[in-house]
Amino acid sequence: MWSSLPLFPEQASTLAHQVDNLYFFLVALTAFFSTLIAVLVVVFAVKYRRTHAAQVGAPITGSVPLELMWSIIPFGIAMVIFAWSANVYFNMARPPDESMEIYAVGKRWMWKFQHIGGRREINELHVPIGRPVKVTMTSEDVIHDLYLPNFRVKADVIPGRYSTIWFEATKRGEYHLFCAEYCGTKHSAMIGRVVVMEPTEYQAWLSGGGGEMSLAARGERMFQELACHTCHLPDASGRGPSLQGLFGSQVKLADGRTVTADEGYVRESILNPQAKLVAGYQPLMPTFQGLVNEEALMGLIEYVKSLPPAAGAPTGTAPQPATPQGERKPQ
Amino acid sequence: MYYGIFAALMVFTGLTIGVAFINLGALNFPVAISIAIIKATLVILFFMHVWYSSQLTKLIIGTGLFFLMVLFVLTMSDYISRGWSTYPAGAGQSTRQSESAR
Amino acid sequence: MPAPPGAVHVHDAHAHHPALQHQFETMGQQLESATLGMWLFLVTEIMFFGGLFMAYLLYRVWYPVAWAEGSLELDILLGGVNTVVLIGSSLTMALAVRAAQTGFPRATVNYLLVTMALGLTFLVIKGFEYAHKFETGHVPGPNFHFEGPHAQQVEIFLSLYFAMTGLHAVHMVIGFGLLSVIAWMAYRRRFSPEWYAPVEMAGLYWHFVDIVWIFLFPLLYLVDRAHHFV
Amino acid sequence: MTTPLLPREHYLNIRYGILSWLLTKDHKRIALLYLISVTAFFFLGGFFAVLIRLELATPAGDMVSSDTYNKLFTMHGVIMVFFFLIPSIPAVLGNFLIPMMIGAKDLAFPRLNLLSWYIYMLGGTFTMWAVIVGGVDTGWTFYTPYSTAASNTNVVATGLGVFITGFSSILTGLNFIVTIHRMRAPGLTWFRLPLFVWAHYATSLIFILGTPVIAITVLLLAVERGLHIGIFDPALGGDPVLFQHLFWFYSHPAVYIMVLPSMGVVSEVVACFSRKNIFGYSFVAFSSLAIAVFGFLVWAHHMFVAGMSVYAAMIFSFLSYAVAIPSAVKVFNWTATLYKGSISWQAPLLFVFGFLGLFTIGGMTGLFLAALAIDVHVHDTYFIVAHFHYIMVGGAIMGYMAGLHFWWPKITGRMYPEGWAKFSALVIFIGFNLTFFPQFVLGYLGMPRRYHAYPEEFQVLNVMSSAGASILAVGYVIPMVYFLWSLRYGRAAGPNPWGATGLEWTTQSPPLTENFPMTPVVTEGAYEYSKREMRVV
Repeated sequence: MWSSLPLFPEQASTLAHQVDNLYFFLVALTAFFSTLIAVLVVVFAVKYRRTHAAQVGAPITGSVPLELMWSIIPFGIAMVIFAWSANVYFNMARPPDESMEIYAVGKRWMWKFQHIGGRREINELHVPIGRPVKVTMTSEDVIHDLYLPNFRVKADVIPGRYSTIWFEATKRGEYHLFCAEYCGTKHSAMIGRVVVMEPTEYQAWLSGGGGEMSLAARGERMFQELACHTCHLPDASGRGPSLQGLFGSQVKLADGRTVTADEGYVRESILNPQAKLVAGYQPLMPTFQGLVNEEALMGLIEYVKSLPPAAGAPTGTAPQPATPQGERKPQ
Repeated sequence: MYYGIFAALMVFTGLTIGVAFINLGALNFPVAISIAIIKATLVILFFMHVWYSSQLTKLIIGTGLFFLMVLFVLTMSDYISRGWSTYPAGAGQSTRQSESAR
Repeated sequence: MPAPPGAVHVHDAHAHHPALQHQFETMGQQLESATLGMWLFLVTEIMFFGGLFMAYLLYRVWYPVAWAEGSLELDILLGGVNTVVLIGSSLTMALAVRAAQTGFPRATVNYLLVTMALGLTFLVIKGFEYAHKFETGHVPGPNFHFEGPHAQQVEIFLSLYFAMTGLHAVHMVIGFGLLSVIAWMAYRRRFSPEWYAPVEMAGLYWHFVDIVWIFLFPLLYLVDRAHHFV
Repeated sequence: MTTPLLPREHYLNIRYGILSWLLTKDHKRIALLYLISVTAFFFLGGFFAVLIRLELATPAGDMVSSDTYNKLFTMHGVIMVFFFLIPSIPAVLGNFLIPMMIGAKDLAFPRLNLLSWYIYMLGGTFTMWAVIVGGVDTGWTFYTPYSTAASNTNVVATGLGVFITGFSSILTGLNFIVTIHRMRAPGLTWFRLPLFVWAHYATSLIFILGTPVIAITVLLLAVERGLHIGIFDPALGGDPVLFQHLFWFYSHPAVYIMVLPSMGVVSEVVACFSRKNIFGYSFVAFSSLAIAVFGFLVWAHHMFVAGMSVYAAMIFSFLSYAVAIPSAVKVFNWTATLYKGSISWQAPLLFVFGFLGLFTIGGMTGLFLAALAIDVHVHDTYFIVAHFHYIMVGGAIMGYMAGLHFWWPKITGRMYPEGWAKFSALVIFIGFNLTFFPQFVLGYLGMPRRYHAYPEEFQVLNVMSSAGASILAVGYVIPMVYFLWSLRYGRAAGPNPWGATGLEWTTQSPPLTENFPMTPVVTEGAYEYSKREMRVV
């Protein structure tokens, strides 16, 4: 019986114990204060119960020192919790530079994952132990939420933009993968599993996909098919800006602003090219909305990421060395 | 007195239209808003008699405007800081600067 | 403290004003309650429009260029005329309140009628603007049509334009109805210097609607017009 | 002590006939109209809750289809939040008591008060119509773009229902604020006001400042869905997260709309049944205002995983801790009030004891959710569900039950059966904990909310929860029965059965239409029990 009554989820990532330590602290705190109030209420209620009908209470109206005490002490405790939790949260929000990337698309009602090496899977996510994994996600329809309870991470998956989670699995096994943001009829069926493998197993699994092209290669093929390459020449002589070394660099826009070329920027520039027009170029590029889906966009982004900086920095962009945005890995 | 206020409102209306055709760069928006606030203040104080009203009325208007600002400022605090880097000082410095330059 | 010390019984306690409602002790208390209630209502109106202004603020920060393109689509002449008309109606409304307060019922009626006429003018002009938008296909929705590189964001701009001016126009219509009743009551000589609260309340409402327009006009029609083609 | 008799003439028997109720301007009769309507909505919402718990007794989605299940939890949420919790204490007890507590004949705007009931009913009709013609499945949060683009249920009708009902709240809040400012009896200064009135003043501020924002947001949602105007539409470059900001700007303070009035009830009941001055009156009073004000600064803690900026999340987390302090201050003050009191174990006090325990747990688990790192894990899981039920059911409804029992003699002139009331307090407390405590564990284990089917390892805890829900349901039916019974068979209560201070107890029960034979004059603070010679009349 008790074996079927779980009380605590398995810890399977490096973040899990950080979250759980704070959780245990708060549980202890809650137990302490709830017991304190309960005991006081019961003791007072019994000890000072009315013994004859005309009895009245003592003429006490309050005490400023007590009020200050029970305002300041809780506030102090609250600040400890705040600082502690903000610290852990910061760790959650910041993927390590050497993270391995995986792309995810949420769609009613399934999860589609793409590995950089080219393997694709649905409602299953294979990851290796001991390697930080960053999942870049978007949605094709409504808001979803990728939730990996045993890793203690989740983030909303929002149409029209990218959000990320990262984790480093620590334990072999299969874990739950949930959609945590209500998304309609089969919300509760939009689930799957995360399979955590030894790195060697993972490598074997990666190559077992039947010779799929890498994500960047798929992106490159798309780049050719959509004739992007006719304007975006590698040497900045085309009608569109060169994409060499673009990713992670600072881009000067026609309206004077400067933006960082991150995933969201590349995505927006394909779907809505004039939203952030690069300085020195004409608004000639048509929109590719409807021509590329979210998965193909991720291939294109991965392709753009894979382009090395050309010799002699191209116009408008200044490649940024060692920028944290360019978590390109030598894979 | 009402006619005087009306005249002032007309002057400011003319002003705001005129300014709209002059390129002040980033200043156009603040100028337009400031003129609108001045006009609204005139209407509130004189047409709506708040100048002569009780402290309570003023407090209520102040409360309303305060919470309107809470709505604007706290919501925008999210949007403005979305692009900010989460990396420690140094590594993400350039990103942060470019964001604040927007 | 049912009434502030200053507002001691104007009337003999036995000779209640006919407009004094049973729950109040004095006319002063009643008028103060009405004023307080009206201001609280206007605060809710501020927050009501506040949600729209919040959306406006966000998208203006995000899409300044589309905002400039969108505002060029609006007719600055009609918008300007409407601004003058509406501020004029605020003036006549203020004069109507003063006439009621000082006991000139005929002037009250006349000023109210002018206010209503100006309000109607505003709505008619607004109607022409809307009609023009329908003709050019600048109405957000499946049939939205806009030539330009930022068509989608301009659609958001025009959505907000319709939402904000539409909500404002609804308030104008309600105000018009309110003023019709007040004018009728004034015509029947229902108000006196002792009791003109409804005129004053309608006035506060009308001025508030005017203030909303004072913000809508520059934000929608004027903003960033100057540096569209930099 | 002689057995009191009902007074010959009171607000209930002064006029008869359906029209005398539907056209009444008496705040007490309007309160009863509200009482009947919110009770109906409560049992309807409760019925949906029972169906939800029945479905969740087994892991597979086998009792109803997933579409039906989605509609069930949506309608449970919409009805309970907008049509029961928000109007419950303010519109029933507040309406009935505020004029009496401040020695007034009525609210400042009686016609507006009646109008707000009609608006409430109109909004309710819209929502009920949406339920009858097929329901709505967006969740009570109406998140875009699901609600605007994907759902094919009656979102617009429900949205309009919520929109309309919002105006009812606004008018009630406006009425209360004006009444409290302008209608107090001679001598009743601000710091002599009962804390129930302070709590309602704070609540009304939220009504006034918050409700319009949800109104415009839901209206925009309906317009976006109906007329394809794009404000939150990501396909146009709009931001669905903006909807969440605007939604929670109201809907977080709305939590305080539910619990603040309940705190007001607790203050009255604790003082009365320990016959003692409330400990730290001004701290309790100002903490109500502080909760109302800070409550507006914390809304985005509902959005920590919604794609918000990391820095904004930290600001909102910090501010969320600030709002926890005034709540803690209140709990400590109520507990301290019991110290050296003359404590009488009557049913209203038992409900308040339940409130104190459950609200403490609910409040403390709020600290988990304000903690960014833990919120990431438990957001949108059953942990959240358990937390807000501890606040809304364990807090708000416990307080509502305490208040109903406490003032039932004043409202009807008759006593409820004390033994049954104590029994139901116990049943509700046990049933509640059995229902919702397992959900904390479920949530931390990772069971997401709004799941029609769930993995098998969660079943034991879910069965416990469903079993608790059936006990809880019985706990709510018992008072319904004995309250109705007491209307006819209850012993006549007399003007002041509890020996309570407060102006409402100085007049007959049930009161006259204009409450007091002559305007009372106040000479002392609200809870001068210890100065009194106790005489129960």
